[in-house]
Amino acid sequence: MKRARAEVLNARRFGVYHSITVVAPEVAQRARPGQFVSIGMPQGRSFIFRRQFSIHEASRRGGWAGTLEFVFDRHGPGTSWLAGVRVHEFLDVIGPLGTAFAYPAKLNACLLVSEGHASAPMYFLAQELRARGKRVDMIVGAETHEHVFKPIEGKRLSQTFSIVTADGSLGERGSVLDALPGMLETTGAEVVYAAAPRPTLRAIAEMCLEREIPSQIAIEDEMPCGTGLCYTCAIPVIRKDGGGYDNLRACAEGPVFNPARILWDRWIGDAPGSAPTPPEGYAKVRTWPG
Amino acid sequence: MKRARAEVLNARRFGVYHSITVVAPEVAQRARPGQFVSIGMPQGRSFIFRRQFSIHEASRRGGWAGTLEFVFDRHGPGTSWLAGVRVHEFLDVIGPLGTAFAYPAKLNACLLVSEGHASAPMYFLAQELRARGKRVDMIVGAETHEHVFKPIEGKRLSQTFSIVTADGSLGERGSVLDALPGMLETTGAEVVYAAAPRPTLRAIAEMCLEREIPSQIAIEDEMPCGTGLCYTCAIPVIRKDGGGYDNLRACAEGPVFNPARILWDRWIGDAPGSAPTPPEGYAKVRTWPG
Amino acid sequence: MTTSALGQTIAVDLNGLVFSHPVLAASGCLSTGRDVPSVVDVHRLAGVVTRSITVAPSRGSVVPRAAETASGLLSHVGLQNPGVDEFLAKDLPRLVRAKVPVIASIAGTRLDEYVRLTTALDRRPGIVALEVYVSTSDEEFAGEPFHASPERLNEIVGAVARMSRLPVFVKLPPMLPELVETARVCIRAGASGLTLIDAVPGLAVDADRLQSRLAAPIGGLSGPAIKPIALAAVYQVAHVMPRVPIMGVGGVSTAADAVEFLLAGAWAVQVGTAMLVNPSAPVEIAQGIASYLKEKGISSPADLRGRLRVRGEPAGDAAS
Amino acid sequence: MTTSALGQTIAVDLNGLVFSHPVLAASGCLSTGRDVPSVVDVHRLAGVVTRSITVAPSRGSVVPRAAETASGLLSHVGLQNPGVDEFLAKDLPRLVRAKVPVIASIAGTRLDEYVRLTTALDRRPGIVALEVYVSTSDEEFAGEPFHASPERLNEIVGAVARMSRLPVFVKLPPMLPELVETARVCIRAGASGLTLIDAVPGLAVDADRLQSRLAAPIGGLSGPAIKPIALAAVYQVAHVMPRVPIMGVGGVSTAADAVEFLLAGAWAVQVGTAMLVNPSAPVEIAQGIASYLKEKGISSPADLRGRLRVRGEPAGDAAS
Ligand SMILES: Cc1cc2nc3c(=O)[nH]c(=O)nc-3n(C[C@H](O)[C@H](O)[C@H](O)COP(=O)(O)OP(=O)(O)OC[C@H]3O[C@@H](n4cnc5c(N)ncnc54)[C@H](O)[C@@H]3O)c2cc1C
Ligand SMILES: Cc1cc2nc3c(=O)[nH]c(=O)nc-3n(C[C@H](O)[C@H](O)[C@H](O)COP(=O)(O)OP(=O)(O)OC[C@H]3O[C@@H](n4cnc5c(N)ncnc54)[C@H](O)[C@@H]3O)c2cc1C
Ligand SMILES: Cc1cc2nc3c(=O)[nH]c(=O)nc-3n(C[C@H](O)[C@H](O)[C@H](O)COP(=O)(O)O)c2cc1C
Ligand SMILES: Cc1cc2nc3c(=O)[nH]c(=O)nc-3n(C[C@H](O)[C@H](O)[C@H](O)COP(=O)(O)O)c2cc1C
Ligand code: FES
Ligand code: FES
Repeated sequence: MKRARAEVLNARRFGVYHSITVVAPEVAQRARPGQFVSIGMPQGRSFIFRRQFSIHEASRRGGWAGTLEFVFDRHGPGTSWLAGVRVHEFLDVIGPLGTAFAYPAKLNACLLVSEGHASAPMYFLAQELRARGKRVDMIVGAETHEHVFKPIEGKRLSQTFSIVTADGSLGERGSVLDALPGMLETTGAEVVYAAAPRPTLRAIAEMCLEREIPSQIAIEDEMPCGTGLCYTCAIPVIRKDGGGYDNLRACAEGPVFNPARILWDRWIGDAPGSAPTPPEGYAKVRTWPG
Repeated sequence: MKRARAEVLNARRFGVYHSITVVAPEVAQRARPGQFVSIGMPQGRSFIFRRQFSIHEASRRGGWAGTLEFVFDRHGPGTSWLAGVRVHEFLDVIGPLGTAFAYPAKLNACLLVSEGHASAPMYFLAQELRARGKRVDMIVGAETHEHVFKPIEGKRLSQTFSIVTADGSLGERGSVLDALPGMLETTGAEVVYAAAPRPTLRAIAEMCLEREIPSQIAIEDEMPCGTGLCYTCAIPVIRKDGGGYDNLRACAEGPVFNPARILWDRWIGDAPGSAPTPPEGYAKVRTWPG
Repeated sequence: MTTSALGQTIAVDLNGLVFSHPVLAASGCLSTGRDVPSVVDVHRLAGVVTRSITVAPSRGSVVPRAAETASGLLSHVGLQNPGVDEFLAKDLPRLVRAKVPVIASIAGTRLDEYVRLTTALDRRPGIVALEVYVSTSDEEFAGEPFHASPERLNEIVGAVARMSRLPVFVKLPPMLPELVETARVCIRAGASGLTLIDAVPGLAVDADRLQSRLAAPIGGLSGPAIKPIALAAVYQVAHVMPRVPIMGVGGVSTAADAVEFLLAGAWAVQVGTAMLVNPSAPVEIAQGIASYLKEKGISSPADLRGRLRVRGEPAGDAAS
Repeated sequence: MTTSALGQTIAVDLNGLVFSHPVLAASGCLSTGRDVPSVVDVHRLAGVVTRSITVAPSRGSVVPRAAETASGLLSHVGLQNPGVDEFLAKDLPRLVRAKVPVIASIAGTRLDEYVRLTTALDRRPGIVALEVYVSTSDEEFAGEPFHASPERLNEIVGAVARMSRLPVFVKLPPMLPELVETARVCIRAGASGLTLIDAVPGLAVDADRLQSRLAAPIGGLSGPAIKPIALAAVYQVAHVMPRVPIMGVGGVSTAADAVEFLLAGAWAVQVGTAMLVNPSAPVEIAQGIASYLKEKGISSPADLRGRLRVRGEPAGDAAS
């Protein structure tokens, strides 16, 4: 974890997304997919929390060496401010933060499922998996075609690239949950990686648990500090020995978790009661990385 | 008093000052020298008060009709934000606010004394006095030559234009208080208008009182609302009948006051005890406008 | 304000005290009725709470009276007001002419002053309720604020309530930890409702000049900074006294803020500091509440009350 | 931290408890010593106040535990901590290795828990003082927080002070109107000093989802929003007890903020929320204090105490 006053090298848009590339060699060198950076907000604002963004790309080689890119859409004041940041300005960056996705040692076929801006880390992950000779398939979901995250790059990186939009304006109409069962089948996925809003994550995790496919999820819960100081980003995670659970920090012990170990019912959902209780399968899932 | 969502027509710099011209016909039409506008700050900031600025110019005729200009230097967050406002953006403007300088009915020779950004209304006043056939002389004080407010325009508008800087980098070295006695003499001033920080205003007022020259001062006390709602900008002003005093709102009953009616000792100074007690002359001064 | 244009009635009924919509001007931010600037659409407010009125005219406190703090305003005006007689002669008629319901805020330093104020104001046309300000220091009781002593509070509120035919609201600071108990004292003494909260005591310091920024030097903190504090106060009291009308005040700047208060248990809201920043805030907020209700398919502001869902379970699960 | 580079010693002496400079990490914002991120220069802090430690390990509260408010952070962690035994075994050694003075914050729900915590922590090398957290609810006394009852406070603080050879600070919320009286109770019971203030109770509501933003649902408000409230608390207590060391806490983000607290009467400051935003805030603040003192020609932080000039005269001059 390093802190840098990082110069903005590039600030551009694609679709509804904004992308910022900063010069932060010490952060970029260490970055792995699933990890994130924490960006300090400017002074004089009424919003004070740092904002966290998944690392979309970290260049360790070539002309862009020492840079890293993150991507976001406008949610509120923080991302609105960031959307106005220009080349040559400086950002207060801390990173890389949190845990990274683990690469499978023996298993091969990897299915990457993501929704909206949560897709940002998946392209970095796809690259790294491919570099390790794995098969990569992707499902990317979004509200509309404008929210589909980098479809061209996705196609380039994956064996099959499935797009699902809520309004059917690109790819299939529906949610990633509709596409997942079929894709699990057709791609012969042995490992699933997911990044999406919490209810979707839970459903994905359960589909995988039912099928006994190991999975990893990346969480985007609200994180005021991102550096592990405040303990407000707690996730109830079952202990390795199975004896009870601990409230782990999503920013430090996560954001990547094995969903089989998350105590979903204690981790408040956005519509409690609406999510199904975890299936019996829980206990059967082998330890990750398989 | 009108409120307008006013487009920025021009935003430029001269010296350390920033100038913004907005399109606000309803405000510009009514504006008189000494009055001010109140500018709303943007959302999402930790500074919430409206910021007040003297009207530097209000164009009622010609190509610029319906526009008004205000000028400021960077003090803190509000003016720093304003310094970044660009042409075609919109400002939340309320104005014209407060009382205006009164023009003398019979007296002729007007001396305008001001310091730093407080000089902003003086040029508007000079124009209006000249339009009424009055003699105008000016003293403009500043810390350094960079803080001298529009010297060329000042020269154009006045019979004699005296510049005083604290570091002697332009004009005489010293403060407007050093220049005032001489200028009162040489210009034969019959009326004095002053705008400056509070201690300077008090000293100017006392010099005028001693010499029985009527004067008017414009106050720039902190004003959270500027519209007369909050009553926090109180100034202790002796009643017309001489029986006691009232706490009047600098933004509504001011910012222009007859200093002879201000109860300076009740109105907290920045260095209490350091200012001299008001001279006996107080009672002798004729009612303004003389 | 006509909200029929929005196809939504947003009138509220505080146990008989009916307002055309739930957004009033808070005490102290619209003077006593004189000199209301034209940028405030007084007649479109649900009601105006006057700056607190005292028996004798008061010049208020020495300047500086205000300082800006992070998302807040620290102020001490010291109840500058023309006194009750001049208020009745000069200010009230203007508010009546503007056809806006008036809630007279009254402040005293002795029991007999509250009594005199109540008598003077109670039957005046245009005044629809009294709001009792109890943060003044009690001259008969060691100079502590009235709200500090349950006995004195009972005495003052009881006297006002008995003498008045109008609904009586008591305005309390977010006092800790006795807020609920203090609220109970007020209601038992005869108050019809509560106004929560008064500005929060605060100090601002100028490090550069080594001096306080207010002459007082302690003032009341208001504005967005205190919204969570006000919401907690409203929630805690509403929770135990769901049938007591509460006017929520503290940091309401937007319609969303107002809805937050209504969800927390307020029956109406008052807007203070936000009006200084945006003189049309109360009217915009009322319109925004109407839009919100429409969007959510909720039929009236009262239906928001008690509808706040608490996320998750009670806090602090013990380790096992 | 070596401040000799700045040619200014900024050590402070809290009646025998000496810190190399006046800026500590506040309780709860630097965990209990485990997992301190490398971006925090722990050894350059004047001291670390631990997250409040309980006898048994505690998982803390259900999420969501935090929400952003205007210039503030509303949080309810529910004292998640490893419990005193594991703290001593795993956390304390790390802090000792970092050579940072440790102030152990202790929290209980019964008298005997405070006693156990004091016994367990009192003679451990590295711990230089205890900070007694009294905002927990009193299981032996109707669940009210301990600070609500002078008797219980006297009992708890008295027991801790008697059993401890270390300086004992009591941390109070900005309770109104009894703050000064409560502070007196603590000092009479044997406390060496006070920490002012704990986070302010607050509520945040999500209007769109009609739900509280915290599961608790009431949390503690911290950050710049509460600075004026904390300053007022410090000022009021320091004014009547100038010889009692006070650690000021609440919204300190910059050196100017810290100086404001020292002027208001604090002997040292603690930094919480600001560290979450800027992990090197405490160190930068300490350096800024040194520069400030140098610029003003003031020889030590202690010389700022009591130096606050109140602008103008006392507030509220009556009309004549
Ligand atoms: C580890 C991590 C990685 C992230 N990566 C990315 C990324 O790559 N790209 C990206 O666009 N965003 C990402 N986010 C989310 C982003 O950090 C937040 O949305 C951030 O708060 C936006 O700031 P804001 O001021 O624009 O909106 P806020 O004011 O913070 O939020 C606006 C609205 O969105 C809601 N909200 C904010 N954050 C979340 C959340 N995490 N979950 C659900 N609701 C929320 C708020 O309650 C509010 O209603 C990530 C978050 C985390 C924790
Ligand atoms: C009627 C009126 C007319 C004004 N006209 C002009 C103008 O034409 N041009 C211009 O540049 N400014 C003018 N001002 C002053 C300007 O409104 C304030 O300086 C404003 O607060 C600046 O905002 P800020 O956020 O940049 O600084 P702030 O954060 O408000 O202030 C920065 C620092 O300056 C101090 N300060 C702020 N305002 C004052 C004040 N009025 N007197 C003394 N100290 C103060 C603050 O205490 C703080 O230390 C006028 C003020 C009034 C009331
Ligand atoms: C300038 C000013 C003057 C005030 N005067 C009074 C008053 O006379 N009586 C009173 O009960 N409250 C007074 N208040 C408190 C407000 O009515 C309100 O309780 C507080 O400001 C919180 O609301 P807000 O955040 O919307 O301003 C005053 C507040 C301000 C800002
Ligand atoms: C996330 C968080 C956790 C906290 N935990 C504790 C705690 O365990 N014990 C305690 O006494 N105070 C705790 N506090 C309160 C702080 O120590 C401090 O009193 C308060 O936050 C005000 O200071 P600040 O504005 O600098 O944050 C916590 C504050 C925060 C933000
Ligand atoms: S966000 Fe602060 S500990 Fe995770
Ligand atoms: S600034 Fe609010 S009344 Fe003058």
